[in-house]
Amino acid sequence: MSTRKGIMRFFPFALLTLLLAGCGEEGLTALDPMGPQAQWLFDNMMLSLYVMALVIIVVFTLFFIAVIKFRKKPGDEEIPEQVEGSKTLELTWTVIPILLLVILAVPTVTGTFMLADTTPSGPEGSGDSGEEELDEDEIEEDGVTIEVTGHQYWWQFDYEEGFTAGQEVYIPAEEKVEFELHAEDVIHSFWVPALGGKVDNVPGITNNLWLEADEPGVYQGKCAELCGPSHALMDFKLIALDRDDYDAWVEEMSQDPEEFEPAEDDETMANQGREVFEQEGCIGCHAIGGQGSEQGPTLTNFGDRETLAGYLDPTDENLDEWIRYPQEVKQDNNMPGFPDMEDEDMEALIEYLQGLSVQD
Amino acid sequence: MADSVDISKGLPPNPEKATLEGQNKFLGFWVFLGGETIMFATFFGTYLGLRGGTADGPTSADVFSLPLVFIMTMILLTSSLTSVLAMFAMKKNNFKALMGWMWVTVLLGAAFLGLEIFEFYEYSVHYGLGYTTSAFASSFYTLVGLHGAHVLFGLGWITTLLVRYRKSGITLTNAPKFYVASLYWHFIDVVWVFIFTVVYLMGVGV
Amino acid sequence: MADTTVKTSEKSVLWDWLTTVDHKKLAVLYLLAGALFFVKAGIMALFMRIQLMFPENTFVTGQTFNELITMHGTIMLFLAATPLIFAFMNFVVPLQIGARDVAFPFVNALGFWIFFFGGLLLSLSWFFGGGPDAGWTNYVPLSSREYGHLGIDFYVLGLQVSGIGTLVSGINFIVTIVNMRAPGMTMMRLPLFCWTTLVTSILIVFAFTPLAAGLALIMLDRVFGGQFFITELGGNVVLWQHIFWIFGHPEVYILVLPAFGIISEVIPAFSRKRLFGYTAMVFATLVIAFLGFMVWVHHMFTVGVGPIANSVFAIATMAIAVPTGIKIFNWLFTMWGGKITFNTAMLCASSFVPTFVLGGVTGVMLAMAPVDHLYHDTYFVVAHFHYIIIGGIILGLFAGLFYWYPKMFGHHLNEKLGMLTFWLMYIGFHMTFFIQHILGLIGMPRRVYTYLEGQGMATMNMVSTIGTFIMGAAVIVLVINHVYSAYKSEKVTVRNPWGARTLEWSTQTPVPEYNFAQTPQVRSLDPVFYEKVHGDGNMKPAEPLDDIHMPNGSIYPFTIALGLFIMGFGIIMFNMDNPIIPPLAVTIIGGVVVFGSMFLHSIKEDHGYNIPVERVKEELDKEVG
Amino acid sequence: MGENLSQPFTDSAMSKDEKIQMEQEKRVQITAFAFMIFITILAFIAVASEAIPYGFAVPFILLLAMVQFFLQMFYFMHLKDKDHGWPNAMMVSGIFLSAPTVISLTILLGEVKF
Ligand code: HEA
Ligand code: HEA
Ligand code: HEC
Ligand code: CUA
Ligand SMILES: [Cu+2]
Repeated sequence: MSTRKGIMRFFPFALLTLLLAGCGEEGLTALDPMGPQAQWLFDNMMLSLYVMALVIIVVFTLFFIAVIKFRKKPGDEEIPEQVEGSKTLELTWTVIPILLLVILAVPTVTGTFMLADTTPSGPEGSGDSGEEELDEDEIEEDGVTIEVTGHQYWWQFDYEEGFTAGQEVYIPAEEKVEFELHAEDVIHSFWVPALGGKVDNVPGITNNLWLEADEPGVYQGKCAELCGPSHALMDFKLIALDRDDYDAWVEEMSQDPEEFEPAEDDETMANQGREVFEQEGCIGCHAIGGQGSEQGPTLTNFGDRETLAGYLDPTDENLDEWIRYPQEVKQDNNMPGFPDMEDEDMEALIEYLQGLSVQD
Repeated sequence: MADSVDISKGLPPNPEKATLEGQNKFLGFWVFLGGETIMFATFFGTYLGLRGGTADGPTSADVFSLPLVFIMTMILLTSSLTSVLAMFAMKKNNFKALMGWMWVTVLLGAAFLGLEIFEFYEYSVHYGLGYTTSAFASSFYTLVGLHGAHVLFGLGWITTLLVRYRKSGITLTNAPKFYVASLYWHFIDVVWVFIFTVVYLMGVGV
Repeated sequence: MADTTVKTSEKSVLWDWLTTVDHKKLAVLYLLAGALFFVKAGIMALFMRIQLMFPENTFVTGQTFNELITMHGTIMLFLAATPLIFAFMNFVVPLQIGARDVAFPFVNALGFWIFFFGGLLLSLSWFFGGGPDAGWTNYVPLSSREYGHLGIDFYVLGLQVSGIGTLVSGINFIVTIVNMRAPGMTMMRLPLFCWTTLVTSILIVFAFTPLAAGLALIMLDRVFGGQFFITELGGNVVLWQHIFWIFGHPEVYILVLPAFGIISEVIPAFSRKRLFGYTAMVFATLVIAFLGFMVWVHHMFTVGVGPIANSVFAIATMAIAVPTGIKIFNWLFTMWGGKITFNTAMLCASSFVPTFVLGGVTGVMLAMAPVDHLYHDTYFVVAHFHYIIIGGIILGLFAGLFYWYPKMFGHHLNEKLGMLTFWLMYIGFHMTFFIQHILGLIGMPRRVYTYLEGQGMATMNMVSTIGTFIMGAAVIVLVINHVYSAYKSEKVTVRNPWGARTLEWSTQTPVPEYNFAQTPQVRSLDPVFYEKVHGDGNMKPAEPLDDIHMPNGSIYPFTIALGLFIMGFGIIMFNMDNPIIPPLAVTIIGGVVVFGSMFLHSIKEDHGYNIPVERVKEELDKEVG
Repeated sequence: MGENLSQPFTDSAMSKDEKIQMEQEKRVQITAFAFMIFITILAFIAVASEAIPYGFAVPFILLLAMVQFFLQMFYFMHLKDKDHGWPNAMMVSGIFLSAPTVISLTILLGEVKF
């Protein structure tokens, strides 16, 4: 009995999962939620789907009976009874939908406020270890808040520790992390499908969003608001680390600028690359270790990037192509091309950029 | 079907609605005014939403001058009354009075418009509140200017009627036209009531 | 004063169509213009789908793709669906209420030409550096003077102009339905299509005016340096979104309510039953219209207006499911117990019901504000509205087309080809759009010109594109059908070929220019049916046979619209790099044409002409013979 | 029938009662006008005088504006008269829909979250 019930409960679920098996990529699809918010959204989507399935079944049943049963027989010219209406029936199909909607309205309201409360949780472990009770302030201090700024086709992430990251945002896993959303030029929308909903980055106003990843991993993010010709390519990565790894990463990223310069050894390619970087004016737009302008994404940890320009494999060839002809790779982006760069310089530059890493 | 009203005894008491054509004009115009309310509401909302956005430029309290606005208000309110009187004259088949009151309305309207232009000139030249100075400036000039454009259009409209029908007497064809024009004029006045309240009176205090 | 002689002088055909104020001819013009724009926007959709067929396809660039989606959405909604609906409203409404014409025939013509020239202005953008590219929603700052290019100006002024046309037509319909009804046609005897026309027109009056205001703001921003949307100078970009959706949400009901109306005519006609729950249907229409104005923030759940606002608007949105549900079940129960004939019109009308529900329920899913953070701006939304628009509006329009075609053109459309169109459309449409729900959920945002390999989206996009080709085939078959039927179909001479129930079927086919030789006396809902059962099968006249008074044609609607077009173009020229002619001059010329035409029209008192009773009699006799 | 549309009339078809009624109506209109002028002055005084705090003056003048609005609509524009059902319906809808428009444009711009 109970097993049958269980199967019945899971049947539509299983069917759907079966249907969607193979659909979508892990770390991207919202149908395979990887965090509490995504899970909540998924569950409530399923709830509404059940309600809708009910509505659809009723309507389709009535419809098919009607069109099959009440066809005109050939030669039958009799006029059917002219029914005006029916109070009972009409009341029925007014009241039942209202009840169904109430079922949906409750999570709608609670969920709205749940999403709006973006206070970061801080590491959960800290509650049990040693000190009995942490007061509110302290939790907040521990919690991570990251400022996200959308630019025409790239993402900037500013950490409270004072450093900046580009294109890839690192967060501690199993913690509610707060994002403060801004936009530099036009409206963008910050979305990590596997972890939760999207919220718009709107110029002139600040929005907040929280996300939490159940496990460390790489999650794909997308820009969800039309922002120009390369809107489709404005992807990013959200990388969740264990709290310890995260702290280490933060440490590395907050080092002094000098730490990011190649060793004082004139012979290395990287050192040559660094020179090219400064001479060609890259530094006028790109900062490394906080040094340089922020017109373009910071390249502090470029060597760790999963992607180049948000969506390409960060291979040497792609990087070469990108630096020479960025407009061909990503229409309308704001980086000028360097088509005439000497091959030698390019090689050094690439060597240097690929070596920019804060992870061992 | 068109003339359901008996016209043998003279001008019917409601000449503007004596023909189907008149009734259609009458209703059509009210429908149009219904739409205008929302359009003005949109501009009012825009102004209210942006009036704080002065961006280091002059604020409303810096520039608005109540005495001027008071005079403008009185002029426009009075012109509303004169157009009411014109309609009374029309119903009584008193063509001269109709023309006279309508001309007074036009004059008052022109005086109002003159003052408004003077006001805009003052603000932009003496206070440095240009159209592009700030979001507040843009939304202010747009809202009040749109109202001014309505006044201007009304003036042109009524003047055309007055000239076109200067000798015709009151007929079943032009009565609805005069009536509708006077409705329009009242509506302009109503909008101004909200402008002087929401824009000027609420603007000087902040 | 009035010109009482009959106009017998043969005017050239072209001049006749340019100056016509006859609602039936204007209906044909609307139909033609709407069909052309539909095919144009459909071909754009085809291009979009071809681009999305493979991952990282390079059929078009990102820029071109954005222009395609923007023009596709804009044209479909403003220049295809709206005029197609207006075509039926124009043709059917005066006939259904027993009137000789609309309340303002001149304004009716004006509405058409302004709409048409507005559409032309928008389409011109292709010749001046590309179409608008900020989506049909035209969000600032992407469309403001800093980030948007010249195409946006064409969008703004094209819509501004065509919007004026739509607005005046809306006013006209309201007055027509309120004032021009035949004796005995009370409001509660009004056919449902007229009710939905009335309510739609009211929505137009209240929705197109804020749009006009909003477009004016963008124009002032782009051409005259207004700071409404420049955040550094105190502007706010959310403002535009509010204004747009205050218009935009009612707009979708503007489109769907007349479709509801068509369905409410076709289903009773072919079920041979009166509409189930007429009164409830009327009130449901009113409630939908009213609620339609209270829900616009559901397009902005992720913009950040706050949790209370989101909750309130979410609940209001859900509430719309109730009156819509009432309609759905009333249609089902109209069929229930009837004697249904399945021809193309009925096939489209009946399958409208379940298909629309599929789109409606995803709408309610979207209305759950927190969960909408997941769906928003993904293909899930695209699937939602195409389900409603194609499964609803397009099917409704097809039903109306096949239903009223004999009355409009005097011959039937071919049924076999019609069925083929329907099935191709139906299959293609489900193939194209069902799968898009899933695409959205696995992380495909909308308005993306491409997607990457290895994200599991390739197959589904391919299926979707194949579906589009099938839909394209359906449209081609429909076009062939028109041509084929024009030559091969038998003439319809009977008044009521379907055995339908409303007044438009009580007059001659083809309809004479004065519609009714005698204004009918209406005694009930579904008057034609009523007279068949309770009377002698003919409508009782409300007046003796007499001379008929008709309005004269006029060229001024055309010239006023042309003037507006020139004016709009002049304003756009302000933003052009090297205009050959000074923009101000062009704008002023346009203004002179507009106001000059208006002036000329207003000083000429035109009381129309009379059709002598002999000719009316002659035409009546001809029908019998 | 078209002939008499452009014909002026020599006299009015108004009955005596109607004439008296109209004179009454005229008096009412003029009274309404006087009252409008009065409340307009009141509104200006409320704002101009230092004695009344801004926070109180604003709702007060908004109220006066509403009063004046209805006076204009009902008296000058005759909405109170019969056979104005449809105009009334249109205006009421217009005002009713204007309210959320103005309110949302004023406060729901994202700077403060509600
Ligand atoms: C004609 C067009 C049309 C129609 C009729 C509708 C009808 C509805 N729409 Fe849709 N919508 C669009 C066209 C339309 N929509 C478009 C074009 C967009 C995208 C705009 C853009 O961003 O470009 C959009 C977007 C859109 C959104 C925003 C999504 C987003 O961007 O995040 C939402 C959210 O709430 C929504 C909701 C609804 C709802 C609740 C209805 C309801 O009216 C549906 C009601 C119907 C039913 C529910 C079915 C019948 C009812 C029953 C059988 C009774 C029982 C049912 C229940 C109890 C559930 N729509
Ligand atoms: C009335 C409204 C309407 C209609 C009918 C359609 C019809 C179609 N739409 Fe449209 N669509 C919108 C309104 C509409 N759409 C809107 C508002 C948007 C949002 C825009 C935005 O984001 O800003 C949108 C967006 C939109 C997208 C999303 C784009 C994106 O976000 O990236 C897609 C993608 O698949 C799409 C596809 C289609 C398809 C395949 C059809 C098909 O049904 C089309 C079928 C027609 C044809 C295939 C043409 C057939 C003709 C021929 C083959 C030529 C024959 C010619 C002769 C014989 C002379 N539409
Ligand atoms: C005018 C400013 C500017 C200059 C100069 C510039 N860049 Fe960029 N760069 C950008 C911008 C903006 C982007 C982001 C483009 C995008 O993705 O939309 C970018 C992106 C990049 C990226 C990809 C970053 C990532 O994380 O994916 C690399 C690598 C890069 N630039 C290297 C260089 C090099 C090397 C030079 C000099 C030879 C250079 N840039 C010069 C503005 C500039
Ligand atoms: Cu940024 Cu789309
Ligand atoms: Cu909507």
